[in-house]
Amino acid sequence: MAEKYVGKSIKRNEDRRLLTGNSTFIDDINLPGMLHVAIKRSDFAHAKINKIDVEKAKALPGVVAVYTAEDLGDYWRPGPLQVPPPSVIKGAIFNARPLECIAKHKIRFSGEPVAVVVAENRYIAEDALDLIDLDVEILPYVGDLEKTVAPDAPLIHEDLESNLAADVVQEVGSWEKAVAEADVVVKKRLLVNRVAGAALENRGIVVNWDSNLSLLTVWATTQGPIPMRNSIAKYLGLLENQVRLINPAIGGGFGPKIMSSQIDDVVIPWIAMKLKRPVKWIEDRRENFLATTSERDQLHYAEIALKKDGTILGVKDIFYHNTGAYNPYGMTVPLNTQAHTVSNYRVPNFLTEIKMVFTNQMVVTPVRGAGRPQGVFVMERLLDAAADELGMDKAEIRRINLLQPEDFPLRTGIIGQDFVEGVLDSGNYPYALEQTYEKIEYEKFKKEIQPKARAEGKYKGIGITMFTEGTAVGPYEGCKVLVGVTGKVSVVTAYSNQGQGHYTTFAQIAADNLGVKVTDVDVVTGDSGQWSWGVGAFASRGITLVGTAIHNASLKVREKALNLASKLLETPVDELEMEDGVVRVADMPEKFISLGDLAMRSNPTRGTVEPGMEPGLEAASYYGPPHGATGFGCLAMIVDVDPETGKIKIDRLVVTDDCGQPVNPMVVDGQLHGGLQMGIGEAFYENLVYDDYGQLVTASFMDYLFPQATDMPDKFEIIHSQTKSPLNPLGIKGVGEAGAIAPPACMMQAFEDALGLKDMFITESSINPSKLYHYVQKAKSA
Amino acid sequence: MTQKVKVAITVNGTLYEREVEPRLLLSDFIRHELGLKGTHVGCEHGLCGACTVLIDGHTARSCTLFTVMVDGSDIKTVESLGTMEEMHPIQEAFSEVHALQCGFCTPGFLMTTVEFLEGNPNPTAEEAREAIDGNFCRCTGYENIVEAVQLAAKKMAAH
Amino acid sequence: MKPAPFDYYAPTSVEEALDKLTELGYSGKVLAGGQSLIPAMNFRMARPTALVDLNKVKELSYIKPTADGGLAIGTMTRDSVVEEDLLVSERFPILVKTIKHIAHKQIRNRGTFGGAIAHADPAAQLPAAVLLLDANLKVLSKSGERWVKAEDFFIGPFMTVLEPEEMLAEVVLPPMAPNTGASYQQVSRQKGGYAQAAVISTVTFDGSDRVKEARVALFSVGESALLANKPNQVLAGQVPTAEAIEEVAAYVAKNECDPGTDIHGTEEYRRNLVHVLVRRALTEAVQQAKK
Amino acid sequence: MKIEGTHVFNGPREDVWDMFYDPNVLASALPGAQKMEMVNEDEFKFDMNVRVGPVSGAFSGELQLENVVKPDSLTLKGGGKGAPGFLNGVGNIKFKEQEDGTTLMEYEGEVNIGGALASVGQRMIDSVAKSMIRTGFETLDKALVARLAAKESGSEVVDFKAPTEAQFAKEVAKDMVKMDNLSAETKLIIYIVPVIAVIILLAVILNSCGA
Repeated sequence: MAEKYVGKSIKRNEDRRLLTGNSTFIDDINLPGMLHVAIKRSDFAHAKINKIDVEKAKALPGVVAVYTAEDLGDYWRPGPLQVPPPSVIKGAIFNARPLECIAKHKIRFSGEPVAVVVAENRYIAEDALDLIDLDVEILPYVGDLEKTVAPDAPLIHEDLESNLAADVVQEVGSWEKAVAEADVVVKKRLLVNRVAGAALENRGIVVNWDSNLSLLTVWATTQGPIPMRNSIAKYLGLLENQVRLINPAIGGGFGPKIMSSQIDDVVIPWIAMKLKRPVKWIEDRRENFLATTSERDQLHYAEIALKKDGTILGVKDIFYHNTGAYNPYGMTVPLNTQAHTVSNYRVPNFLTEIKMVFTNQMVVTPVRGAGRPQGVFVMERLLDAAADELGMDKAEIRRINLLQPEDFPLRTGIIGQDFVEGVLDSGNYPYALEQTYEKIEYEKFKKEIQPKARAEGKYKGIGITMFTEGTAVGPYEGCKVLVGVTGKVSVVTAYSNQGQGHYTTFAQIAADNLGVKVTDVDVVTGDSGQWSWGVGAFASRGITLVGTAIHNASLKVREKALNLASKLLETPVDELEMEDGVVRVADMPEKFISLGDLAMRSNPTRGTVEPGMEPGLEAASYYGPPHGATGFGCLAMIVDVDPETGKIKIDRLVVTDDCGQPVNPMVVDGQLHGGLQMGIGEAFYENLVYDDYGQLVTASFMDYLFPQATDMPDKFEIIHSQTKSPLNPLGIKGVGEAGAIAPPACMMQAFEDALGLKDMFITESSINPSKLYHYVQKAKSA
Repeated sequence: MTQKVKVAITVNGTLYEREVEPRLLLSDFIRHELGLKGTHVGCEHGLCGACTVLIDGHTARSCTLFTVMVDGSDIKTVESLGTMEEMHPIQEAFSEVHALQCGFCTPGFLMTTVEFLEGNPNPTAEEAREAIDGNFCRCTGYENIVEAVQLAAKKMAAH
Repeated sequence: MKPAPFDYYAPTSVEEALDKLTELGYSGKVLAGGQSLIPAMNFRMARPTALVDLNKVKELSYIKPTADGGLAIGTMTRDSVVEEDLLVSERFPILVKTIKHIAHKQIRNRGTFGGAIAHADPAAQLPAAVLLLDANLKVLSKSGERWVKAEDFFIGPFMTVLEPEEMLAEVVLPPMAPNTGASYQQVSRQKGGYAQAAVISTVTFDGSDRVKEARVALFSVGESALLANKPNQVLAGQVPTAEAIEEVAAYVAKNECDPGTDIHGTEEYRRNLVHVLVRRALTEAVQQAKK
Repeated sequence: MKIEGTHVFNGPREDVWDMFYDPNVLASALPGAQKMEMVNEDEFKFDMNVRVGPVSGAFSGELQLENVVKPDSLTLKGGGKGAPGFLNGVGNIKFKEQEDGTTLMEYEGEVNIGGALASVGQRMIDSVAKSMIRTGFETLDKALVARLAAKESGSEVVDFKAPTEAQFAKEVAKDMVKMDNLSAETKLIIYIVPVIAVIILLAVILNSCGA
């Protein structure tokens, strides 16, 4: 029996081309006669446009064209609304205001596009930006999450009565009842900061219009190639097959690259058709900070009701969610927050309300974590506050409230981002807690290490937090698997890859079912010319949805190959085995036929294909789960704090994660590493900050602090727990966002533990040495 | 009339003589004038390190240099290391321990590692971590890159 | 993020360079390592009309011992060359330590010693280092040379006494006195990042257990790098007790720096840092000197 | 950003107020001003070419003057726009006579800075603003001393230099002398500008450099 690949750590198929500079990223695409675009962006956060004077810019040698919203004529229109509102939730209010690709009448955030310059090269295009004169009437800026919905607040969308973008209430049980029965109710006002996806590669698009073939070829860094292809086709009045959308190699996504209603996606294809020349736009880093979407930014009024013994009776969480100037991505993020708030614990009564508000800031759409970290931050902080109140140990209060293995599957009663009621499919939360607790030597730390360190004047603290990660939501993904005449296997999907290792993990699944070497499986992602059905890379769903589709499709191909071989070898199927690239008769090694020959024979040039037989060793398959598969874990950290300077060091980090059956454990670890890095970044380094006038003051890596190697712990100590998902044949769950969820909650708990000040409680998900210093001063003076 | 300046620059062993605008960034010269796309651009203000190349044997950010400033220099980019068929030991090491994911930042890390290992052929994990501190990676959390740098050192010693 | 156009000149000699600078006057600007200027130009914040590139003026790049045991460093000497120079590490170990805190290697390989001083960034290491080491700066113009003491050179953020037709040509470091210990203390949010506060200090003993001179340079906490006076006033001629050092540190934090509040830290926090770092710096320098 | 502060001028209020009418004073404190023209009695346009350290930029702007109560107080509204960004500000200035014969100047203003100036230039704003305001007042003090001395001796006002960019000061002085036809308010504004707006403008431009 040949070795199986699924479950094994193997080197990635894609590494060689990436390591040798042979991958083609968006800016590596150069076409003859290609023009270059630069975008004029508003410096103002909120303003009425009087006039945009582009004449000087047009006159600059090398400038081919300059366009404003006026020049787009009827082509200018808001939208598309990428994600619809959750109609299934009773009483939900949602005021849809999709993105305006380019500002026409008014400007709603600083960085919003107002004009597009097309020139012979990027340098000239940027010279022309300086020559565009934007005449506006400045309007008052609205940025505060609470004040923006005050009755007297200036309106961002004048046709609405207020800046309320959405309001969704969900309740399980009765919060009132919980309070009535409670011994204690703890209340906290908790702030979650705003972070950028900050992929190392910025966004970009290259478009070529072939008027002879009536074929528009689009290379784009999108995480959702098919929806973007469809929206471009609709906008330009083309058929789907007249638009070929190709993902080049993509230098990281992390969420924001899912957006496909921004100026580049909508206007640049139009320009390429209008000018009949290839057009390229490459976003620069400042633009990426100013105008590519980002996430988090919530304000929570949270309460938890408990019995004296620490048993949770209920949780209430009313929160403001900043959606920025528009809400093109529906309610994905705040619904994820609602779905993840209590999900590790037995909480009989849970009341949660989203108040989504418009502000004069860049639009909010998912960034790795996508609402989950907010919910987990709120719940874990509430538990810490409750533990302090009740004089309980932080691990203990979690232990006694965790869901137990027999509770699964569990209907949560909360509608999630996929518009279905959440079901926790499987899990073993106590295992995750205890494994982590043991590995980090929680008790030893508390009893020996911490006191000893303190005696030496060192301030060390421990934090331990739980998290769940709802993954692998619908609607569906699909693929096509083909055994080629060379015997090599082709797997084609429209899923988008940004470094997750799909060229290897997808290949591992196909290779196992078809008995070929993993290096003989070629994976194509994100090319609508080769496979044109799919949704996109979000919600940690790739390996589960596409992987399952590949599993099913490759089994169909296997069956076809065996049936054909059975005829050709005149042997019943159950006496055949398929491995090493051939189908052979069991215990008759010399009697075999190679997959390549079978593929050739599967498309006969004469004779007839019998009824019931399909030509070709090819099959397509789709997979759509009824609901998501929920991963989970426990994160613990030991930190060292210098109370004089607020400087910190992470001495140890232990995480137990359960993503069901790992396809490639090495890749799973890689996903956890990256997620943890972003979570640590959010907690102590990264922060998008707007000033009192709506100016983003962190639009460079000078002020937006990207986590560096020396900011990370020496080792991410990972424990794998495996609770297979009952939802799919391989038992897989996603893991892409797991690492990014718990670090803020875990680190704040650890800082407090290190400093050991009775009245110190950190109420924000992101702090820095200065803030830490002030928390200490405040607690000391209290 | 835009000023053009004659430059003669050796890149990966080949001498290129070109006339360039004084403001042309070295990163754009390498990528778009010479078509060596392995050098990537991530921030254009000298912080992320994706555009790191070797100039006369020393690492530098090619996005914060004008091409004219390195006239007469000898430049090495990622293309000067291994090929698809035969990778450089550093590249092998990065693949073996999964030190890259999207791979966009990777060429910068590789060039930084080349210079570092020349000065320190047998680094500790701590030294390796400090050496790569000036290169940003969003995917890996750096742990595997630190390991790769140490593994590369062993491989090169064995060569 | 592409720079605006500019006129470019690449002189190969100091004489040529000075001619150009004189001719260009205020429209001219010296291009040294470019590691601060070019990012500013890529953001189109800096738009010099003309650049005089000194990278081809080889005669400006050198490290020479001076007869008295000090050093003369040419303005175009790369930071990493100074960092790795044996003579520098032998005569001014504190300078090596200081340079290691400048950004990262890739930047130090291009950044120049004189460039950083002439740029006069209040958050930069080298202006503070030349203040601490009481350096003499050689300033050239067509009309000849003049020497400026480091403490007279910086007049504000990014502002020096250099006139447009002048260039900083050489930095001369007088020898370190015997029985001198030194310390570098910095708190920045990340390694290689801008300091929230930083202190470089030297303490020289008179051969006995008494301090001859205590020098403390601060940066990132005022309009420019600055020298604190109190440490020497209090410690000179005294046995440097922990109490005395603590008193000095508190005084400097309160009266001899002027940090501001920004998104990374408040004034109160950064004054506290000065207090802590001055204490740590003097304490370490004293211990070192005693060795 | 908000700015506020006080400064004590070592002289009587009328002299302080009058001082602002002197183009030489202006010249020394408004480096880079290229032209300042009156649109109407209380509205003015200015062009200036700011260059400090490695950073430079051309700015054009407008200023409005409101409720001038000579020699007591006035309000300034103004804004500048240039390729690196924009600036809008409001400033209130009060002059108070003190018993010891000195004059207390109270100023408070709010300035909204936008564009690249704000988005990538945060790092330096504080130290530069402080430095600019400090040097601005140092200049003023020198000016006042010179003027009072001259008044005493009935001699010519001695020309003095700003602490930095002296060359500029001279050049601007020439332009300014040509502005005698301007109203007193114009000159008043022209001077107050550096103290409130231009100082901040410089500050912000300045703080943008370096990486």
